[in-house]
Amino acid sequence: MKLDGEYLFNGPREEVWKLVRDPDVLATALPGTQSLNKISDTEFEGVMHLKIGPMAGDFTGKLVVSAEVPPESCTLTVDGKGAAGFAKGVGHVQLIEQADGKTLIKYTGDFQVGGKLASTGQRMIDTVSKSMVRQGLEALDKALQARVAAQAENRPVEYKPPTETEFAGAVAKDVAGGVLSIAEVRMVLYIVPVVAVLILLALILSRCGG
Amino acid sequence: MTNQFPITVTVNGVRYERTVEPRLLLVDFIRHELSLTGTHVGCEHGVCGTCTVLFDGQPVRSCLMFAVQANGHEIRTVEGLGTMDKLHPLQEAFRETHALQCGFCTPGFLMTLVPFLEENPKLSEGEIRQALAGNLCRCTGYQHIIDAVKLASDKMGVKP
Amino acid sequence: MKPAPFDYYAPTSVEQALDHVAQLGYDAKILAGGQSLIPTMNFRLAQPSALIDLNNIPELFYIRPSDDGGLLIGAMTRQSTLERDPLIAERAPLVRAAMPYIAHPQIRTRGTFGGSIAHADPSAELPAVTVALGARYRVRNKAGERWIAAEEFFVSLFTTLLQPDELLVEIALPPMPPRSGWSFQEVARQSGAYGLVGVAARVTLDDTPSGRRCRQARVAFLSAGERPMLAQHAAKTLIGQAPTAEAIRAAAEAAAKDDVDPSSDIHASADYRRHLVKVLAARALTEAFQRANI
Amino acid sequence: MTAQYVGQRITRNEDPRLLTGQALFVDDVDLPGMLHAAFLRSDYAHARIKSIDATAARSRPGVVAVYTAEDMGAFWKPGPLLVPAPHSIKDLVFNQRTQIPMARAGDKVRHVGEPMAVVIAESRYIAEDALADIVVDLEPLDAVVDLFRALEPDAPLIHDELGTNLASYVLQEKGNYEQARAQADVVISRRIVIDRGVAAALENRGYVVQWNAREQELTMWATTQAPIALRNLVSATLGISENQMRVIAPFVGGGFGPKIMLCQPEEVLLGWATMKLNRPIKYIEDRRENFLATTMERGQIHDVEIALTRDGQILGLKDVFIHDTGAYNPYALTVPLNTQTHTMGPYEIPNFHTEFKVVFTNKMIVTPVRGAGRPQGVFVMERMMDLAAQELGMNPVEIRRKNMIPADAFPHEQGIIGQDFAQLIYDSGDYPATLEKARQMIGYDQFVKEEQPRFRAEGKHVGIGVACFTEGTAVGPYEGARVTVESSGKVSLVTGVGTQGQGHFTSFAQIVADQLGVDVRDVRVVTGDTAQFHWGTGTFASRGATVAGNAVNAAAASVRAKILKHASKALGAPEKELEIVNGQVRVADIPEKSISLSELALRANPMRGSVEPGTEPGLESTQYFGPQYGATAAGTVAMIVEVDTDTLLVEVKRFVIAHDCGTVLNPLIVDGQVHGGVSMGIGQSFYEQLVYDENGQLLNASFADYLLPRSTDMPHIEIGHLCTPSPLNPMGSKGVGEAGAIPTPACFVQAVENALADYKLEILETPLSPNRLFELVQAANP
Repeated sequence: MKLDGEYLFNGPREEVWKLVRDPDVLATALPGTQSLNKISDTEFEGVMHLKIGPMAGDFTGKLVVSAEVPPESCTLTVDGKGAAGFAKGVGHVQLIEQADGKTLIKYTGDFQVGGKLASTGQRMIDTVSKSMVRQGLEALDKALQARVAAQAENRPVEYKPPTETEFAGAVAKDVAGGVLSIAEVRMVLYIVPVVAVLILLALILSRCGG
Repeated sequence: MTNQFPITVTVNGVRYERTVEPRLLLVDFIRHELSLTGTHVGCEHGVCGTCTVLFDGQPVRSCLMFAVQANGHEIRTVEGLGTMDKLHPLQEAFRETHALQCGFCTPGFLMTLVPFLEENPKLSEGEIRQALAGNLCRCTGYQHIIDAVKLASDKMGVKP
Repeated sequence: MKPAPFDYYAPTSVEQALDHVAQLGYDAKILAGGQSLIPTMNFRLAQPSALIDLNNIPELFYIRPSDDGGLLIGAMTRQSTLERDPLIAERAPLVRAAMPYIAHPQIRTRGTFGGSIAHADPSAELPAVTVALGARYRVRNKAGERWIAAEEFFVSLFTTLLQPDELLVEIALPPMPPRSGWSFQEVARQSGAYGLVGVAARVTLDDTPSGRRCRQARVAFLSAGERPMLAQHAAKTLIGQAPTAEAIRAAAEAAAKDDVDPSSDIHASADYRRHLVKVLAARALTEAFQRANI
Repeated sequence: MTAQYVGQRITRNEDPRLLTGQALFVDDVDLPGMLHAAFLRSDYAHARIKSIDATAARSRPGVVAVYTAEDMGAFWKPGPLLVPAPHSIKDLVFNQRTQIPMARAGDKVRHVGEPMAVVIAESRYIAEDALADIVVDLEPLDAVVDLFRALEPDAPLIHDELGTNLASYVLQEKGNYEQARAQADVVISRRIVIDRGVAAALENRGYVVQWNAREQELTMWATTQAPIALRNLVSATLGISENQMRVIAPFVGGGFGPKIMLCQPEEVLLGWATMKLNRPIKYIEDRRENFLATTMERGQIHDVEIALTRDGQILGLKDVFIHDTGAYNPYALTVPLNTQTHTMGPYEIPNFHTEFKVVFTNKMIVTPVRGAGRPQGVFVMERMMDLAAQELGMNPVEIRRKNMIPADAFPHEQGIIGQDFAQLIYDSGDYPATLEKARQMIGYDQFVKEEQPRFRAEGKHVGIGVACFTEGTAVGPYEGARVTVESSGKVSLVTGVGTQGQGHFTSFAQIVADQLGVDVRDVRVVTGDTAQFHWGTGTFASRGATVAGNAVNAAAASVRAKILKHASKALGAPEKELEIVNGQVRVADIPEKSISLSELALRANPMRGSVEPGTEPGLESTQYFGPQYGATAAGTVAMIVEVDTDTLLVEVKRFVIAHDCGTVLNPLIVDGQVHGGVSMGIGQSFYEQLVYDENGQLLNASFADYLLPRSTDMPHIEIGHLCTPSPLNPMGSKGVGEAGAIPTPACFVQAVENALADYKLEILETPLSPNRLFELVQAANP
């Protein structure tokens, strides 16, 4: 399964990069994360409980960051296994500085899904991926702005990992053009392109054809 | 908590009291707890109609309900229609028109059709095909089943 | 294909149900009709630790006329009841029209109005129908209740604004304004199969001396995005226009171009779905305007 | 003998049991202390197993045992070859690789759904819980899915030691195609693709096994089409003697081919496990497993070329195709050979070059499914006929009629080796008659001249198609039957074939009832129990009614002879003056002079003292029948379809089939067989297609995504019966079971093309779908 696209962030590339490579961000970025161990600067392993609609399940995921060219690009290899099946994927993220202090992110991914997910989840996989990446990237943009704002006032940004519902809900309201809610402020730090890809995988991993 | 629930279910007019685990599917309860094996299992995801039974008089997929949900309700299965020596008019019609081959899906068709025929005495072929659309048959191509429904509606006549 | 173990709760009142929901939170699932949830559990793609079964709560089963001439419908009202109910046929013909497209009779015997809404499957009929009708949902938690408009309720695939401590208890359908028409159209590969694309439309004409023009057009698509897609661009092109074939074609094209975001799966490519959106939008608007004109 | 029953529309003896839910299916078997099995199956299409750790699963409460390949020790062995390769074909290549019970550590899984472990527990629910406890460490490998990719030098190897993914190669030639081509006015070549589907019997596979330690006997209730063969092969695998094992195929919920597959992992493992645990075990496959782990069919790509004269005479045909056998090939060449031998169909083709390669892929094993290779051959041939008709501006009916084997040319040698490994010979038939009948039934000329133009004028896209086919049926080797008149006067009939809805309980009873002058309801038929009949092959290739039916006929005839012999003595009248009516043997002219069958049955079982030397007791006979070669049935289908060019949905408005299966035993049952075949054909035209991704994952393993035709998808089928009796068996019958499935996709595609004539489509594949039609229309009309 292919996944390509780009998105324009309202913030400087260095800030975006920090987000991408901030392990704390990663550690709290995955909804339902039960454990996330940093094996090395570029390797993470975790157990997650993932849920969308009626579908839910635990799975172990592994993320490897490679071919880093700070602050321009990196390659992400993701590998997840669960009772519902497995998913493997490679995603390439590229950050391109724009004239107006904005940053264009280009991402390309290639994923394979197996087990029950593949054999009964067809009807939704494409929708899920699109939806998650869109939500992830839109949230990231806000995360970025909030981070910039927080630094300006040099205060730490508080957050606690929100629930899937809060996450989705917040994004939705944002899409509907609403003002930032508590849930969104909590979210502020917590979506990055890596995460968009991981959540995408995670959710695919917990998908089915209900 | 002990994950067992006492239930009372009336099947084909007989009252059964059993204790079940909540996850026990209604069709497994009917087949294996009550030994009424005329109701068959075809897909366990609610698409084939083989496990259709009447729940409070209406057709349901018994693979998409839990036995515990049947507590206090009335169920009718194929065993509640005619007997081998005295077939229900619909069963007779199935036999006379050769509306069954392997016969595995047949009880599901019968239970779908019984309330349908009772509600709709006179039917067009289109209506019949629609009424059967929730039951899969791999042997007959449905043609003789449709003949059977027409014949049965004559046999059963107009409802009082 | 047997479900994993779970704890089972069968509240007999909404109050009790809300207590369970509040206690059990995330890992519990609400069991309404169960016609989507139970197959998922049989495949073991869903393994909720607990089920809260709403089937024993009489106060959730009803269809009532509302004072404004619309309808109030209890969340547990069966689809088979909607299909047969004279009030529905009279006051919400669009709901009635969509019923035969929902799976098969045996499924509609159990499937519920509220369950279909809360499940938020973008290929389901009732979410799109309620969006087209401008329905509102009454949602309760222990603290109280709130109303959510159908068009804001659906977030994405299987995701709604319902919070984990909340329960959808009622659907309110507004009355059909005078000179309104409706239509439901769906293309599925076979009877009862998931709609490749479907559309629910409700249009209202005004009565100006210059002849009847479109005052309002609410067109919602299923299987055309990650949620029921309300066609705003299509509506814009119609408002104030006479419902000519011309105007309808323009609206259908606008819908296909700007109002949907279809996905590809093994049954239909995004392109094919977009094409169907155009075809069905035109068919639905044509029929709806005809009905409005009578 | 009077034909009171044979040929009549007799309602079925088995129906009351089936209609009242009293018929026993395998899942209805319930034994004291019965355990339940669930299989851990591979999520990967291709992977090397490093280790399997079942410790946690074994310790789960309610789990009795968990077995992996390692536990099987010496019992672990690949399955037997079920059909030999036809070595009568010269230069044939055949690399045998049969399925294994479970992959051992270090070995590989080769398709999604291949078993890796089995859990045996107190309930199926617990067994499935325990599957999640098993930890498998494996190394995923690249999968081979594409048929051409399989043969590329750098393709991953499915059976490493083989050094290639080529399973077989076969070339057969009749005449000299190249010469024919040189003389042709028109040569047309195309690539044609036929995709995979499943049989989807509504009853999934299932087994109940019980080892009786005291008797040292193994009983297996199985959803099988071939109980005797299953008994023979599994007992051999388990190292017990055949008479220690009893296979019972009770009522079976549809077969359609895959239930002929034998020595499947589940069968061997369950038999082995019940002997080990000394407790009965039930395993019922679920629907998802049925998609992943029950054999399936179709899946060929043909590069075909036809050479004709300007006036539409076929000079030659060249067909080079590649056939997908999946991960293993226990059925050898049965399917592609059938394709090869049905490509020429009813046509006279002087020069025929047919060549195929069979490839291993990382998909489920391919074995026959209703049609068994025939639909592929017919689809290819009929497509080429249509293209030729277009090219030459001929009417599709005309070009077919012109090339048909005439009715006076039988028996007709086809010049290639057939599915029973001997020269393929068409025994009898009248092909032009079936074409003519179908043409008249559908009103072909009138439709084309009057109706179609009218529809076009209304902007409707309505099209017509006609397709002809032959069906090789009733192949050997043999079947047997035992007929006994009991002292009650009732008759018992036992045969070795299994039955899955074909009405054998009735059609066989009709034969016996006519021979013995008894009521058809008084003939009790037993099939599918190896304890009751020892010899036989199975129900497949549309052979049951003909091969077993003729054995039944022979046994009944020999019992009739015994009856007359005893009666003549008892009544003091010559045999030729006797007749059997309503269970009484009487002298034709003096009806009151009679004796009942029950009385004769008693006398035929002599008491002490009254035994004459050489007396064979009982009014009983066991006879066998094996045809010299298979009888060839034939027919023509025609259909009218309407295509909605906005939605690309297709409605079949009319469907007719003119069919010739020789002598018909029971028209009611034959009609049912035809209807069922057609519905599978409609499915494989527009609904049923297995979709694999490039990693060998099956993407539609449920009835929600794999669509079987429903009542609303099926047309009313009009059947025209023709009858040219087969000279190959005394009853003159031929098979009919697969007829409807064979020509239907070819006819459907032709009709759709015809409906969309103004779009200039050329459809070279099946199955279609609305989405695929949309793509084709877009491509043809950018």
